[in-house]
Amino acid sequence: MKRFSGFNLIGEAFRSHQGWPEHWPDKAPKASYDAIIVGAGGHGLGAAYYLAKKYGITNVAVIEKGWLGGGNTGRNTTIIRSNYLYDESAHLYDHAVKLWDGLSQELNYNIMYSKRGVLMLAHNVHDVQSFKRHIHANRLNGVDNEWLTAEECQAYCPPLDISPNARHPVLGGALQRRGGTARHDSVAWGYARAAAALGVDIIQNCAVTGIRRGADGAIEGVETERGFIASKRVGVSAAGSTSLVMKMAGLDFPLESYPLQALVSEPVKPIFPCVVMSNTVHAYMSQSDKGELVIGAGTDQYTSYSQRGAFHIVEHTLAAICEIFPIFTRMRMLRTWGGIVDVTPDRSPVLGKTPVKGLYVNCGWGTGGFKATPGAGDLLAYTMAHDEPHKINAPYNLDRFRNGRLIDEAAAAAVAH
Amino acid sequence: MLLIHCPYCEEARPEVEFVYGGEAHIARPLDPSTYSDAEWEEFLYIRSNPRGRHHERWRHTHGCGRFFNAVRDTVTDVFETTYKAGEPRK
Amino acid sequence: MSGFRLADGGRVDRRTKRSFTFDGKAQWGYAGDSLASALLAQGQMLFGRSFKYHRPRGILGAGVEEPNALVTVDRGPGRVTPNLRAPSVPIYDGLHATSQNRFPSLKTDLLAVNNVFSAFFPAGFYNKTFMWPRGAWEKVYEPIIRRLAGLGDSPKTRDPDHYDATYAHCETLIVGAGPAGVAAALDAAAGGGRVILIDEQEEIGGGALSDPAQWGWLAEASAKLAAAGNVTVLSRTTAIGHYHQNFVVAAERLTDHLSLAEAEGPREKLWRIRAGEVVLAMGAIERPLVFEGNDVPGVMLASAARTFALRYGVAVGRKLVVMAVHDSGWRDALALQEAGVNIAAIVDLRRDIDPALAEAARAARIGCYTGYAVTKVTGRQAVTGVKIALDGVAKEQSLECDAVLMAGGWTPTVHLWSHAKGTLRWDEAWGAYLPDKSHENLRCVGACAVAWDFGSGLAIGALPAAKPLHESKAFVDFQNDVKARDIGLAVQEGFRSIEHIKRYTTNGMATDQGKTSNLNGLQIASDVLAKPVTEIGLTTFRPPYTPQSFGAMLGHHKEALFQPLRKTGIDDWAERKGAVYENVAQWRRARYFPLIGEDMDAAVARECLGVRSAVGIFDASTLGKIEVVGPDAAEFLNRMYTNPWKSLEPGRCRYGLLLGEHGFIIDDGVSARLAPDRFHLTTTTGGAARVLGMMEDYLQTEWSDLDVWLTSTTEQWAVIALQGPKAREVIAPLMEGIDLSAEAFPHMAVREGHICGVETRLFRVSFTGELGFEVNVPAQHGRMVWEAIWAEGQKHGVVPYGTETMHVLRAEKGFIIVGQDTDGTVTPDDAGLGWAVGKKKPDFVGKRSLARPDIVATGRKQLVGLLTDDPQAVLEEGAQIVADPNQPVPMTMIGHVTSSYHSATLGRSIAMALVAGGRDRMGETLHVPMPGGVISAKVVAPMFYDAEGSRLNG
Amino acid sequence: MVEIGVKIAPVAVSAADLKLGSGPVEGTGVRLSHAETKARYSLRARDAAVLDGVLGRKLPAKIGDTADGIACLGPDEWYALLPEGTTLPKGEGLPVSVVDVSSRALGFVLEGPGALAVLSSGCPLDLAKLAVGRATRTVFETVEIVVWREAEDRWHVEVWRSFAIWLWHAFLAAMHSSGGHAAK
Repeated sequence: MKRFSGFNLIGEAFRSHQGWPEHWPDKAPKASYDAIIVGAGGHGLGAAYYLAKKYGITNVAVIEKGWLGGGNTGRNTTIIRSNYLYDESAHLYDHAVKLWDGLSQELNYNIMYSKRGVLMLAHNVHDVQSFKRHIHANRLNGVDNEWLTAEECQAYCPPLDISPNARHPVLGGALQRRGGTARHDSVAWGYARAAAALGVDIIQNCAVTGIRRGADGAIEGVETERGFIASKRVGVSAAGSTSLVMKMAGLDFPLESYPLQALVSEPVKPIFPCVVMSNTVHAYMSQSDKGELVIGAGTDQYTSYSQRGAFHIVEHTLAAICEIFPIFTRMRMLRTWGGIVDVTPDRSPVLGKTPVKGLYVNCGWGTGGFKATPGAGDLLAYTMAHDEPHKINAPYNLDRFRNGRLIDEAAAAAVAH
Repeated sequence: MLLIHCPYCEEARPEVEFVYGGEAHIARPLDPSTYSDAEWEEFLYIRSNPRGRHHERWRHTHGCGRFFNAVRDTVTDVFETTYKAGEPRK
Repeated sequence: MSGFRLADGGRVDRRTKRSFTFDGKAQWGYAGDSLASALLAQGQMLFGRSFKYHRPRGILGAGVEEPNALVTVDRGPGRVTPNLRAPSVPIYDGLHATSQNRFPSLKTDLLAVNNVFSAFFPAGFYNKTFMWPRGAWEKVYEPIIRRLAGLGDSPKTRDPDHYDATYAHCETLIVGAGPAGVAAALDAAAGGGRVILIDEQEEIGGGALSDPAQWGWLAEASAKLAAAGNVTVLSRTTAIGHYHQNFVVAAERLTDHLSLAEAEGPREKLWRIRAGEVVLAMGAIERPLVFEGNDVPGVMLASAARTFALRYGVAVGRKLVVMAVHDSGWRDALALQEAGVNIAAIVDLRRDIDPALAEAARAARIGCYTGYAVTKVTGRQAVTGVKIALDGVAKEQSLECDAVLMAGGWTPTVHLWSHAKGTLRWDEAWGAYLPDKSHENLRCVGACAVAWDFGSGLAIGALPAAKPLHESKAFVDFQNDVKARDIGLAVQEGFRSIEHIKRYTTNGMATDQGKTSNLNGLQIASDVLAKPVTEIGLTTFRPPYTPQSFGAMLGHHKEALFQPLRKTGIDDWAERKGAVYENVAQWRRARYFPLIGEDMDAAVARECLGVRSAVGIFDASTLGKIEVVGPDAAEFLNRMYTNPWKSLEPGRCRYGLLLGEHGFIIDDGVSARLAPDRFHLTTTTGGAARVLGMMEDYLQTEWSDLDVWLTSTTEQWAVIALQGPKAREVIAPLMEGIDLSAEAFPHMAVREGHICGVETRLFRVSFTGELGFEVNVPAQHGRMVWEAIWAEGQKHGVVPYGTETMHVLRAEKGFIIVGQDTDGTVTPDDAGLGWAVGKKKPDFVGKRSLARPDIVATGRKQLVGLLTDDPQAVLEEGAQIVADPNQPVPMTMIGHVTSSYHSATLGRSIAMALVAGGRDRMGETLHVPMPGGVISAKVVAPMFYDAEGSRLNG
Repeated sequence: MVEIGVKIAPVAVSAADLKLGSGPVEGTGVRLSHAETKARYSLRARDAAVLDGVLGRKLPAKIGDTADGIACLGPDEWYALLPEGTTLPKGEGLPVSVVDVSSRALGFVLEGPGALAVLSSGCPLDLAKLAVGRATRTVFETVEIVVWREAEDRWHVEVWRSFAIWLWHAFLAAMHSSGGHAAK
């Protein structure tokens, strides 16, 4: 792996950059591996990287039906934060945020983690109560999250309209300063390059067609479009396609896959310094380093794998954006796209072992998986290496749907009364 | 915006009149107390989530108000058919 | 000056001059000119600076494919629009346009230094650097990158314009009003169905506008369409995207072509069209050629030069060289020459040229260099000449010129076809993806269906050149400064699918979304990888076809109309009384009624004492209400709610607790049995629609055998709550037909009668612990009855109170508010409502879940009361509770405060909290660590006032 | 009557300040007014014949049909718009539901050749195909309405009381817009 640095960049400039090698070699699958990861998104590639780097398992294949980073990793609005309410969630997401910090250096790949702050707006008394509850819980958990008055919110994000005449006036906000964004493609590419350098095989355009289990029920390997690949450890990190892969192993999962749309505006000069989220008005937005306003919408109401959503979702999303930021009505929408998000009944992920020996899963991240990328990768790797979950992901088991110990952040945010 | 044929109104109507109701043909047990925790979990949470033909419920909330069933391809989002609640799985 | 207005020709109105400014300088053009044509006529060749390297750029195209000439149009305060394409901006008197992405001026741009160092900024450079020293990314590099980002400036003040939207329906929708689209519209019109024809340009005609020979036909056809009663023609209207089942969304620009004085009404209009059949007649876009210097201002598409000359009467130079690999370049050259534009030479990489074209060119005295390629363009801010070489590699020779036209073949516009999930097939001859199959009732006609004669040509990536790829400065994506060598670098670095190449190089990700760059990028990648194009893939087309304003998308949902704000009939009485409001669900509710000089605490304290000592009046109209009617009504409620309902006597009320099937509380409310087969249910304000939907679900799909029906009556009834020891005295004089005596009308009873002459359903209920009534009257009479009660109440010291006081009063009694003291993870037992669960009932919604292992486990959070050691300390709602305040972070939190108030009645603070194992901790002191210090509080039962309930029976 | 013509002002105040207009408003080719006060009932029955018996009249049988002020909205649901003061028997004990909802909704009337365009501005149904004399429940943007086509160019719109202010002003906005259509 040729080291990335400003020095090498200048050196290469004098030979027209002909010396840069491939980020990762295109590998044909070997007959067997010590571990296989199904799905080469940020989570899966991260898991492969940490298996090799932290847990000493380097004979690893990442198998991807399309091209790496082409699923939700390349389709999200890149928001990173960890100011979740429950201890389980706060520990999970903060584990990721700690890994985000320094990830560029660790991977020797600038993933452009930008701690510009995530501001969540409170629009009614109930929001205020709920946000304060988050802030207090975060403080006692060692997670940064602070209350801002409406005026402080506007000072932090000048385009914000805090007029009391708004349909949903801003009463204040919760700010996590360590929150922010990262460059989504770079995350996948950085993990892929670093994993490949440690000996991980990245096998693209190779769909998994079956999962082979032995007489004892344990995993023996995966059938693919390019033949059988043996491994006693298979981790599935396939987002919207997880149900399909799990069915191959004979498992029914508490998952549903929904379309989720996002969009960007044309690029403009810097105007929007942070990430703003409003659950009440249903809008969230940041401005990319290129200058595009990056806007997330809500899911469509029905399950689908079409990566295509309805237009009225876009209408509602932009109406919400312009309600909170009325200066943007003349901005223009440049590109919309859709992803497939896999959603569990409590909208928290499943990360750990499955009833099948040797089969591990990382799924159910819904609309919020990007922020967890390094943490999810690390914890899946830990679980696969030790055949038991790390204490951070132990609560994210499948049993909770049977015993009722749900981790329902959305329910905790509760409903208006 | 999908166009959905309501089997009660007998016409295709715009999606915004409807509310999606999740997977169809998951009947609530007559006596839930006889269900084990695992069976109850399956009733509550396990969904087929197929890539392709999906049996699902919709309610024509802002129309005739009725729940009905549909078969839709989750890859193309094209409806194969819709039918009244209570009719057998198609 | 390198361009000029031709002596005649074009569709501009030469009798009407329009004056405008560009970069502050006065300019003029004719009515009908675009900003691009008017400026070209004045000799302006330099229009913009590229995104990354700030290279000088001119006009590339004459339509929406334009990547370079982006301008900001300023129509006054709040009316600033960045990133508009100069060829698509019609001029009007008073237009102010400015160039972008340059400092201080277009000609002298200091950031053009980026271009000098462009060798250090190849594709993906940012991934490779800015990592050390570690803190510098945040403090130095990222701020600089961000400052350099973006094209134009965002608007900075509120947009005074408004926007319109509509749905439309037709049997046939035609997108694109070029010759093929117009013909399709005439056909469809004859069929008698409703026809909508939309086109993005200022007038219909498409390519025919650049061909005077077709103007006669076009005028006739336009007249026919205008005369047809069943055709709607929408020009200045862009089809944004195709969505499921022929739902096509389009945006019409209504006023941007007019001066501010002329503009009236909305700025844009969103058309949401459902069509039986969609006919795509979107034409084709010419491809640029990739060669050294192809981005120098003055290098443009041949079709663009043709449009400027024949549609606008403007030559793009005095002496033009055409670089063609396609017959259409020859045709355009001949048409231009005929229109008076001097074509010095046609250079064509092909050796075999259609003899008719070659002959015509010779006859027109145009120099022909067949087998040649342009290898370099000379000039920096304008073209001064080209170098050409046989096969691109032989010895170079120079040609003098001031503009270069590129004819690289045609790309059918299949965007909407592709949005509709229509499949595409690769066609070698066209060098493009063509429409193949669709599952929608959708077809292509004209050029986008390749049913158009552009002649034939080569489909190539980059022109052959002696220089190796990695040294060339041949551009593929002009706006994003992606060069052919960047695509080579991406491939070299292991990016092999076109999606990877696109994302690594940003090819096709500029505001033109790759309309001129995608296929050249694909061809170059194919060449570098030595793989067929089809193995590299095609990036997905996504809406919108061209960038569209947020305003158009939101239509009427702007400002006051963003979302409905629901108000009760009594709301404006409260407004006049100076109420402070809070939003609850879609409603606004009076929160408190401050007297002059009072803050919330003072007002709430006064209101609370008023209720406890005399009587308060409260607008409870927002409560959800459902009328449950039918022989099986009681059976149905018995299945829905946790507690038994069948035994409830008509005339009596009962508190109902509703769980989700997961066993957690989702709603509650007091309901009344009016008759054996009729119940009046109430729900929480926010839960009304959800509860009705849930009940309909069970009724229709699980228990469809029950004869019972649900009707929302939330808005039928205004609800006026009278609470306090004087409540009865206030309403008694107004009431007819109801015996209000305690014996005849006990607590938790309902009676029907009249008040102030209108029917009422009178509930004797209490959410305050005081004697209380809730007067339900038809909403249209709510205000009248309210005022009558208010007037009567004056004798008894009535106070109006709001939701905040309501919250305090109920907390003093330990009554929960669903959504505040419960949060979607709370069971009846957790909330201390075990008494409301019918132990003997075999089943109700959620019952089975209450037996799950974690639900029956010990240590669950339970609702308790908290009394702070310092009676004046009011805990913050949401504050977290610990057993040991001295532990390090992360602390073990055992609960949180759900409700907390200063109680004026008790003269101290009270709170409710969910605490792990709370009911076993009675008397224990717990701690609430706050930033300012730890507050200690004792666990008590959640009942702070009148525990025996004697006041209810007043 | 307030003559405003196409100069109906675009809505610019805050949602909290919007008030329900009282008098009719005229736009280009369209007039918006309040319908006269009505008695309203929601009628439900599995078997229409039972309800026919209770009410002593024949209910329209097909969804969308109307008869004598009663519209069939669903397979077991009818909506009655009757002269003010009309009371209907409740059918106690029978498998029917008769609920007085007179106060729940307000009625607006849009009339004139431009009325269809105003309704279509926010209603996604192909209302041109709704025959005269038919009625349906649907939405106007996010707000539920019942549309009743009383004549070729006369539309009665029912909307729940608290949404009426928004709808009134949304109609005004559409009337304003259609008046200012595409000046060439």
